[in-house]
Amino acid sequence: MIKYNQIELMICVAARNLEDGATVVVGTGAPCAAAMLAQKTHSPNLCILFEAGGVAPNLPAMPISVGDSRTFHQAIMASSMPEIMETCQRGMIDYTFLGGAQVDMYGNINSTMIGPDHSKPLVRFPGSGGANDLASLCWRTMMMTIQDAKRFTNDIDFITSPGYLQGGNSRYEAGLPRGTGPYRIITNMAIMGFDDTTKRMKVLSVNPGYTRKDVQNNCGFELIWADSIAETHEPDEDELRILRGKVDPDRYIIGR
Amino acid sequence: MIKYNQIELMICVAARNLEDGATVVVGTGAPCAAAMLAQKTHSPNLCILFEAGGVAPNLPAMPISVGDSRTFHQAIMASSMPEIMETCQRGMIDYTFLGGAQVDMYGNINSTMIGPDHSKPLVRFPGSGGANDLASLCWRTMMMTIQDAKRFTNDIDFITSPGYLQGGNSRYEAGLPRGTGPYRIITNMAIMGFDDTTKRMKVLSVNPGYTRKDVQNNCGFELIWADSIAETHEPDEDELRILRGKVDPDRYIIGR
Amino acid sequence: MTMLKKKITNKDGNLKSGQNELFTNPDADAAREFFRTKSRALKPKLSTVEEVVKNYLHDGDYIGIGGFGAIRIPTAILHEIIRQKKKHLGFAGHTSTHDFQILAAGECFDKCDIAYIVGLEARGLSPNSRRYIESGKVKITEWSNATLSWRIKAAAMGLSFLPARNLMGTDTFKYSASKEIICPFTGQKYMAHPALYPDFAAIHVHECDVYGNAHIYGASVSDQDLAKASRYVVLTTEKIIPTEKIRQNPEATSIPFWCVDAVVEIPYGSYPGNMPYEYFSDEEYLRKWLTIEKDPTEFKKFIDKQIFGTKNFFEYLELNGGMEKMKKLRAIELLYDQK
Amino acid sequence: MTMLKKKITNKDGNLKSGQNELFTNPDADAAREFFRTKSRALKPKLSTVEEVVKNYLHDGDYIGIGGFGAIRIPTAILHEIIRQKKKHLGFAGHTSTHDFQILAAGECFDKCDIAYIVGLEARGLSPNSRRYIESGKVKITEWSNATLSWRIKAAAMGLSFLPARNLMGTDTFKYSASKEIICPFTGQKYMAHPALYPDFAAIHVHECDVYGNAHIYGASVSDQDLAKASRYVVLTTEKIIPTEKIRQNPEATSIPFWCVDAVVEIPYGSYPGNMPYEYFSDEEYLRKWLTIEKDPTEFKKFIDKQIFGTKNFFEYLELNGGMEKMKKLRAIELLYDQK
Repeated sequence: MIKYNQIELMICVAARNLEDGATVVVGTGAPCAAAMLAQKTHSPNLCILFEAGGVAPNLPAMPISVGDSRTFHQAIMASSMPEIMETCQRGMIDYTFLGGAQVDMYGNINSTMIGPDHSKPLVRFPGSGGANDLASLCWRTMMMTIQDAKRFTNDIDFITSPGYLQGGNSRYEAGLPRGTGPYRIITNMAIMGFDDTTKRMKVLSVNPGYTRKDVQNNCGFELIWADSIAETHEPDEDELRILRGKVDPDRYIIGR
Repeated sequence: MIKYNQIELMICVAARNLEDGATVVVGTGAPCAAAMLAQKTHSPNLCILFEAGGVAPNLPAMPISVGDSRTFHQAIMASSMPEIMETCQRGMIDYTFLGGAQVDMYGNINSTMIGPDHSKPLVRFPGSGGANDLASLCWRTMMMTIQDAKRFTNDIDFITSPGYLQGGNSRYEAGLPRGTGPYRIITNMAIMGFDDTTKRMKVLSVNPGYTRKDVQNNCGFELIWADSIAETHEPDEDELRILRGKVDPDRYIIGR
Repeated sequence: MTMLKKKITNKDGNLKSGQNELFTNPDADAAREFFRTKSRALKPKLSTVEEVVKNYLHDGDYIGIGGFGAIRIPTAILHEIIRQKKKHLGFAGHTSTHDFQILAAGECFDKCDIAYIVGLEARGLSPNSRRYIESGKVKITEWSNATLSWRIKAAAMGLSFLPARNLMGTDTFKYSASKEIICPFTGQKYMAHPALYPDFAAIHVHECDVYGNAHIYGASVSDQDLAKASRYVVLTTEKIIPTEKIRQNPEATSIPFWCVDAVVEIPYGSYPGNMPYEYFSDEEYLRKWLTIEKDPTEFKKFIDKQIFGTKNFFEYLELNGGMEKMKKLRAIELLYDQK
Repeated sequence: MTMLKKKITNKDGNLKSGQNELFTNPDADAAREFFRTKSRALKPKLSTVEEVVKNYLHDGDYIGIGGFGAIRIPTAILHEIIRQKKKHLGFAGHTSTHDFQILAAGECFDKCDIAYIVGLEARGLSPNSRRYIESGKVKITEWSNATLSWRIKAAAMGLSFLPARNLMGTDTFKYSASKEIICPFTGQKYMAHPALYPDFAAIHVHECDVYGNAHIYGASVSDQDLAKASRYVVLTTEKIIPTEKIRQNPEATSIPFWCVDAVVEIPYGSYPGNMPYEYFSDEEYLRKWLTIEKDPTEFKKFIDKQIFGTKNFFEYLELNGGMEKMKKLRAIELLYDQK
């Protein structure tokens, strides 16, 4: 059996969701690695965009900022933030990845603050950045995160970026573009999607080494389950070879 | 006494209204000649813009279109139509010149059609082009035109571009930016401004060779008159020399 | 800076609407549904004018044309549209001059959003275009250049409208399809201009790669927005360049590949229009059109010879002076004396 | 395309507003009154950081900073703002990272529009910036990157608001100052984002002439709009170029002269930030800030030495490795091995 760590697994799973010819806005770190891995395996024509303006660069190294030189190195375009965000708003961007301190059962994400009083936060995080925009405007939002019951909670202190809001049709009633929303939550323990009707988070597969019980115990709300739960497909040798050798040879991300 | 024709007079008068360091959006023909003359006399830093995107070109020849190569020859910027129009909307453009088939006592201009039925015009003209926009958004609108009672009429068939609308405060009540509006109507017979309160067209000076009676007889509505009416200052030798020798040596405009 | 404290009253009852027809659907979600499945693949898109007009343009569609009337226009596509006898098109008349003349000659459109039509700027008015519009055969809605620019920009931004401060108080507004709205922050009246998502756009560019990544030099008019706003986009280009040239200078990309469905290489493709830095407009030829248009019979013969009688754009160029003429127009553009 | 027939009901009663403070006046007519008298003259504008911060920035003003946090930032101006002890500023926190760190170190602002603050992206969070925000001394209003971009764009367009389809349904909206509106064409809900007209903006560019005509290479973020939206604009530039270079390539002008009030030539002016195509960010130095910030006393000493202890930007560069360091950062940027 091949050895891999949990971040490597999450990156490989994320990469598989990015089909050839799709567009994806990524941040730094694991999402960027996932998109690069997809390009170097099954999706050579995956178009990677960065919110500060970079479009389809030949990435020479892992970017340290979503606006640094790497994000438009030999790129198709070095444009602007409005250009990227309006491309999302027009419906041309298929995927994005977000992170956050908390996520609830409808895929709503908090990256703003912890505490009961917004004007005097107990813990202040950076805020939305482009997250609210990408979650609102791209077709499918994905999240890669370590799973624990504090992070996966319905007692979310602040909804920074919209998931399915209060579930059901509430996202579209709020005015957000039809057909958009959270698509996959990829954790160290499982892969989740969302129920078509209720929009509740739904486990699709459980990662090797974890049980259904682990997944539920490390989640602060009740998960629902797909009719048939497969075991998540492990990273294969090719994926790991390319991820380790070509995507992140310095182990900046997979070494964390 | 210096000899000059009426178009030369109008161009010289228009040029004098363009002070150094101002910005002006011009079309082809006489307005462009007036702006070039101003640059080559008292306003070397007059910034000339064209609605298709050209900014501050070194004009090598008279443009034939407001978007042709001449309009951005060695220019500061070759931008876009939204860029120019938004610069107007932001309040950065001091002057513009418009033409038209009809103008009324409040400086409203028709360049769209003649006839009672919009869907089946007796005579169809090009329409607004950028005229409505420039008249709405630049601080001061000027018009250079041959004067006759058919053109200067309150029976205007179509208001393409706003003057002071129904006079008084009606322009601003309609929502147009505060402080904008028609500034000078320069004809072969006279120079008109507008009354501060009623916003009616008001004669400021009468051109050499014409009388007050000529001016009123060649206007379809009642003009009002400034307290003291001077004779319009004639083109001086320098102006004519530069206009004929450097601005329009081929007499494309002044030879009409 | 002090914060705005004044309470806004929204006087909706008094808000006016332009009374004419809106020819296209401004709904952003409807456009998004299309863009969701539009291909974003970086694949070669070389085609021919025959194919692109056949495959991407259908009777009844709404079209936008790049450039500025007789500057940087996709002449070969315009000719092919009348050759293929496309009918009942809607047309964005956004400083349309020679492009308007061609499509009016074919009576290809019967709905027209007007900003500037039937004229050729300083060159005078087009008799045939005027006859066509004055005939009443064409449904018209009035706008202005900025309004059409902003309607296209609204679509490029993925919106259903943009606010602006023009048109107010005029008949241009009355015969438009814009609507007054109130700014929720200041209480000021604004115009809401409906987004314009064309079905088809043709744009002539200086150079692009086989994927459709394009460079435009000189004034871009509204073409960057038009490329984004339109469902299908066809580029004609003076020349094809290697993708490396795009990637060497990524800040200069005017149109990215994902907007573009097809690319056709057509040297001198803007003729008889001006191509900035390359060749000036053929003023003699444009004057000939305006003169011949006065006589409908002669004009029909002229169009038959110029457009229906030429099988492609190379033959059309040959008919009108070929390389020798092009060399003259380059000399005028580049301001040198022809030897 | 079929025309939209459905009748729209404007349900104003149900429209929500963000509850936090709007720190600037979005009124377009108020901005126009300023721009009416702003100089458009093409005159030389060379100045110094001391002068520009003294002349154009006043306590209580609202400021915007160009670039992207630690990329193409006007570091010398940021240092001078805290050197001159400017206070009670409002600040547009639009992916502000190292710029935020500097201004937070001086406690220069007490009102902040937040899109992204207190973090340095992949580098981690800034302890001192967090202490400052968590102290409650700063009034905050929440937005997002696109929202701040569009608020600046609304101002650049001369409007008081722009519609958009983000923020809806979230707490980011609740603690913003945006307002829901209804599209008059489709009946869809939109966000109206209030225009942001800063009093002062500082932008670092690759090159500009003495009049302020500027070239920016690489991603422009929101700087073209910021230059238009702001009342006073100061450029720092890697180098001054002759105007001829601007006029040779007029399609490349990123910022035109009439937006600009002053120009200061500062080679390596984005240090310790990245300057695309010129030098990479000094990651070691940025890590040092983040580490030292953990201890407020040590951090105060560090700032005293780095900013108050250096009389200008040359001394600051010298203190941190001078030309030898710059050469190393160039090698990283240009992806070659340092000899």
